[in-house]
Amino acid sequence: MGLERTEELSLNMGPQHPSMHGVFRMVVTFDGEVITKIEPKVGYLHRGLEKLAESRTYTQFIPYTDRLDYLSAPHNNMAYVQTVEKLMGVQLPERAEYLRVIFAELARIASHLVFIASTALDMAGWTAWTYCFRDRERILDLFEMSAGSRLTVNAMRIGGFNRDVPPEFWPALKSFLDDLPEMMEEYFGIFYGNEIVMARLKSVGILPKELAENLSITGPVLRASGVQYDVRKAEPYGIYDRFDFEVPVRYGCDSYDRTLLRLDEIRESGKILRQAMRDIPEGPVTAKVSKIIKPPAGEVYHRVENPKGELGFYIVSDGSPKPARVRIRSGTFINIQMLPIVALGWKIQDLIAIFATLDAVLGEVDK
Amino acid sequence: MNALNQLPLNIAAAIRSLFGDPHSIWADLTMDIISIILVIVLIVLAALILILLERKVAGWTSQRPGPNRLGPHGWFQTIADALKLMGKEDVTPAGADRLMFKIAPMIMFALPMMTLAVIPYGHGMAPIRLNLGIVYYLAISAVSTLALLMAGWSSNNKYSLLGGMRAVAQMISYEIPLVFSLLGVVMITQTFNLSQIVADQHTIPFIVLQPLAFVVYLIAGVAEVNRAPFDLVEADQEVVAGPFTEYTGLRWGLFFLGEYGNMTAVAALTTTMFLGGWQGPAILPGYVWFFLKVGIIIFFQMWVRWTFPRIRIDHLMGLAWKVLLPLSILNIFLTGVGIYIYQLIVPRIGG
Amino acid sequence: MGNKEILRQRVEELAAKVSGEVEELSGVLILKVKGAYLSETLSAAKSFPDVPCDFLHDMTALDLKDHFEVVYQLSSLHGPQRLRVKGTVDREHPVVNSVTRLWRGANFLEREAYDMFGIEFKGHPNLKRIYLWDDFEGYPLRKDYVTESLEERSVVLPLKKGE
Amino acid sequence: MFGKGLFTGLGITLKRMLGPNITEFYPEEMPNLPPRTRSSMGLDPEKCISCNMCANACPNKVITITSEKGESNKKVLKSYRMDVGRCLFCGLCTEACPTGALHVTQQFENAIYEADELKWDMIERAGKSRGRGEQA
Repeated sequence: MGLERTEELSLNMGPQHPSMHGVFRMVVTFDGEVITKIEPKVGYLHRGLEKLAESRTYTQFIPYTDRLDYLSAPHNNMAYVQTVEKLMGVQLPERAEYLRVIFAELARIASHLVFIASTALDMAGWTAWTYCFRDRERILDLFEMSAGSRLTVNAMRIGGFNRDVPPEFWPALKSFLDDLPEMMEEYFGIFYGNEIVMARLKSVGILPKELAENLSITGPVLRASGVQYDVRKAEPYGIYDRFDFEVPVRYGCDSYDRTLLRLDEIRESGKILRQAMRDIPEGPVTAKVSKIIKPPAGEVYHRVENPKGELGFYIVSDGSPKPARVRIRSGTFINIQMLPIVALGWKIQDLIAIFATLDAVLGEVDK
Repeated sequence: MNALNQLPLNIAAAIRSLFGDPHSIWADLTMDIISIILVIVLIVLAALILILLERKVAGWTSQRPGPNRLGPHGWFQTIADALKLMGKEDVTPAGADRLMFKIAPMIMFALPMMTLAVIPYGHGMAPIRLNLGIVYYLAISAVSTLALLMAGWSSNNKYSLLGGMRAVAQMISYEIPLVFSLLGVVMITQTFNLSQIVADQHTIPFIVLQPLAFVVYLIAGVAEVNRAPFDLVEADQEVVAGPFTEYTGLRWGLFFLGEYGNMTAVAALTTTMFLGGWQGPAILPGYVWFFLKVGIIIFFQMWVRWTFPRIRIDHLMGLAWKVLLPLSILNIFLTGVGIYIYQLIVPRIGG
Repeated sequence: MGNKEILRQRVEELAAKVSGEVEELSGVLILKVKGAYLSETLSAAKSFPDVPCDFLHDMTALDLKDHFEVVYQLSSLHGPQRLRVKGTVDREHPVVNSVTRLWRGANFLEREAYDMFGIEFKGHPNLKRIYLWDDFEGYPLRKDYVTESLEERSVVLPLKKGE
Repeated sequence: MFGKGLFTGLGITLKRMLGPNITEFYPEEMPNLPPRTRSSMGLDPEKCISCNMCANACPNKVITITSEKGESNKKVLKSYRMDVGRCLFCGLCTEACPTGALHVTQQFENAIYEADELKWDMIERAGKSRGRGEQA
């Protein structure tokens, strides 16, 4: 009896599959349960945002950016309005800059909470999922009371904010920050510290540093591969150069480090929030901008550190009230390319875990 | 209290006395039919209560009240769900192996019926008294894997097939430590008869003498009923619902009933083997003690399910082969040494 | 000499070699070359001594009515250098060389540019539409692509009785 | 030690199991939404001056207004329709309104059965909500 060859099985996972984070689809070829080939397919949520932008005015496109990475809408708002402001040369009032940092870091915490929740859920850790969503709710409440919406926040305008946050925002933010360490302890206890989780994530899905750089990976996935690179430090936008925070980095390159790095980032965001809360001055929140926004002809590429990766906006203006071209460089769309390379040779369960640690949001992947 | 304790036996005697000869073939047949009906009622009742309890526990762990719409605190929720399942269309996928597809849920439902029939629920209250009770139980409970494989294979669905194959791989690894962990008890009692084992625990439950075997059996038992963290067969994040993916309506409901029945059966056997079965302080009737202990084991299983994430399949096999199996063999060895010392010393000191 | 000056010097040397133009717009150096020189330019930029622009940040295309421009945003994870390389491509036969051999991450980006603008990347391992379905007609981000009107788009099929 | 994490997890879930639950019992207890919540739009027809600024601010052409010249050459609102099926609920229209006639409301139960009901007649809705004694 010679070596028997088993027949390969190609399985279509998604767009309707319990762990595909929306409508991602991949055609996976298995040998037994071992993956031999992955073909990612995206585009089921493609709405043509870049084309839509060309027929909207600069202000009218802001609500659409909410729909990019819908788990951290303020970041998308911020990236977009900062690009337009750079194009026009607008100087923001101090309070608006601080508020932007507060919104962005709150959104980062909220997004990472969803990440922990969904990673736990992809490994059937149901209860950890509900705990993270319970705490994320408090951030969404903060967004709701100040901007009027929970998910598609639409908080920022070109030239600042449309209105100041209400006075009850500050005590709520403070109590959230006070509870944050306790919450993180709970997540650690129920998810990170669990031996099953460690066994499933440690040294699974290794993304070496060189490969990560070659694949243009950004964000926490890159930092978990041992590259200490964060746009907030490397090329500070807004007033991020005023804050004292660390850029967490881990050298394990595996799924567990990618997961743990998010917890580190929540801690650092808490630090930034405390400083911003302490330093925020009184004053107006809107700069003087004309009602009809008409940037001069030119082009600007601006990027921010989104919780999922770097979010870049490349806006070309021809001097008319509508942009000639808006290019969105979304982090996870590029990060997702690592999946067919990294997950080869692992099993289905590892594939699910590796995909979860990528933290893909299909709104951003499909634009 | 004694009257309450003996109530089921007295009822049985009363029914028998309706016949001219209490031990005629007709009397025996009637009693057996009544016992079978009682076991079926037990499974259905257990499933109705356990499904709700599961959802309540899931709710409580995540700070929710659980189902709370239908009836007081949502206690009628499962009945509504069962009615809904009955109203659903019965779909057989194209290209399915029809016969196997239809038989699989029935097998799954029949198994807990057969296993629960040999459990002693009280003093003299085993529906069927078998001298080889444990062997019978183990043989029958292993068949559930066959039902899962049949369902997975016949559904003509790749996810189902993967789930079915996982069931087989999982069974091979946990079944051996499961059997070995029960051997210690058998060595002490020198019998396979479950009623006799319970009677032998009159002074001390075997969990005290066999703590290692108890832990091994508890872990392997969770694996046997395919519950989290060992629910690889129906891991919905990976293989959608495993073998159950293509099932609808009442057939799916039968799988569900069978699953909860199996869970009850494993808990019942744990109670019988390690927790002293129906033995307990006389403040409550024996059968109440029995179900209380079963309830505690089941609650523990639920608590574990809603806390832990799912283990990876190769880790499960590693755990079963490299940890549980050596532990259960060690347990057999220790039990043997213990019995030897006991036999060596006790007669000399005149015990 | 600061990082910026070195970069400027390198870019100008490179521009002379590939007959490109250098300009600076809001603090970023832009190197404009012909489409045919793109892969040569990019591989040279990737291995600039001292200031390697070795991280492909983004790649996209612009429709400038009479021609296309393929835009590469280069940066580095180990320094502040940033460079924008633009290659002009003929509108009728938009073909450039793929850079997937330099950066594997360009894979999806080039597929997206192909999907949206119809620019063909020679040497790409799997040049297929990425967002839109395979038999989609036209390239949506070209300026001459006609979108359907709002009325056409918002037709709601009426609900049938018994549905 | 192996197993420590497992027991920590069990401890946390047990603690939460015995602790209070945090569910909001929604249909019985209505949520108390902050006044900025953009759940739906409300119109105050008397305040509206038919300037069409909301329609221009809308990114998605949701709003259509018709008006006619009344006495003393002032525009009088005739109809105000919103095609909510396309609405992003971004609130840009309410920000553009110079008189505060169009505002956000916290009425979030907007589910309907037929697609046609997505075309809101704002004047009619204003009358209805006034009939219910709510803030117009």
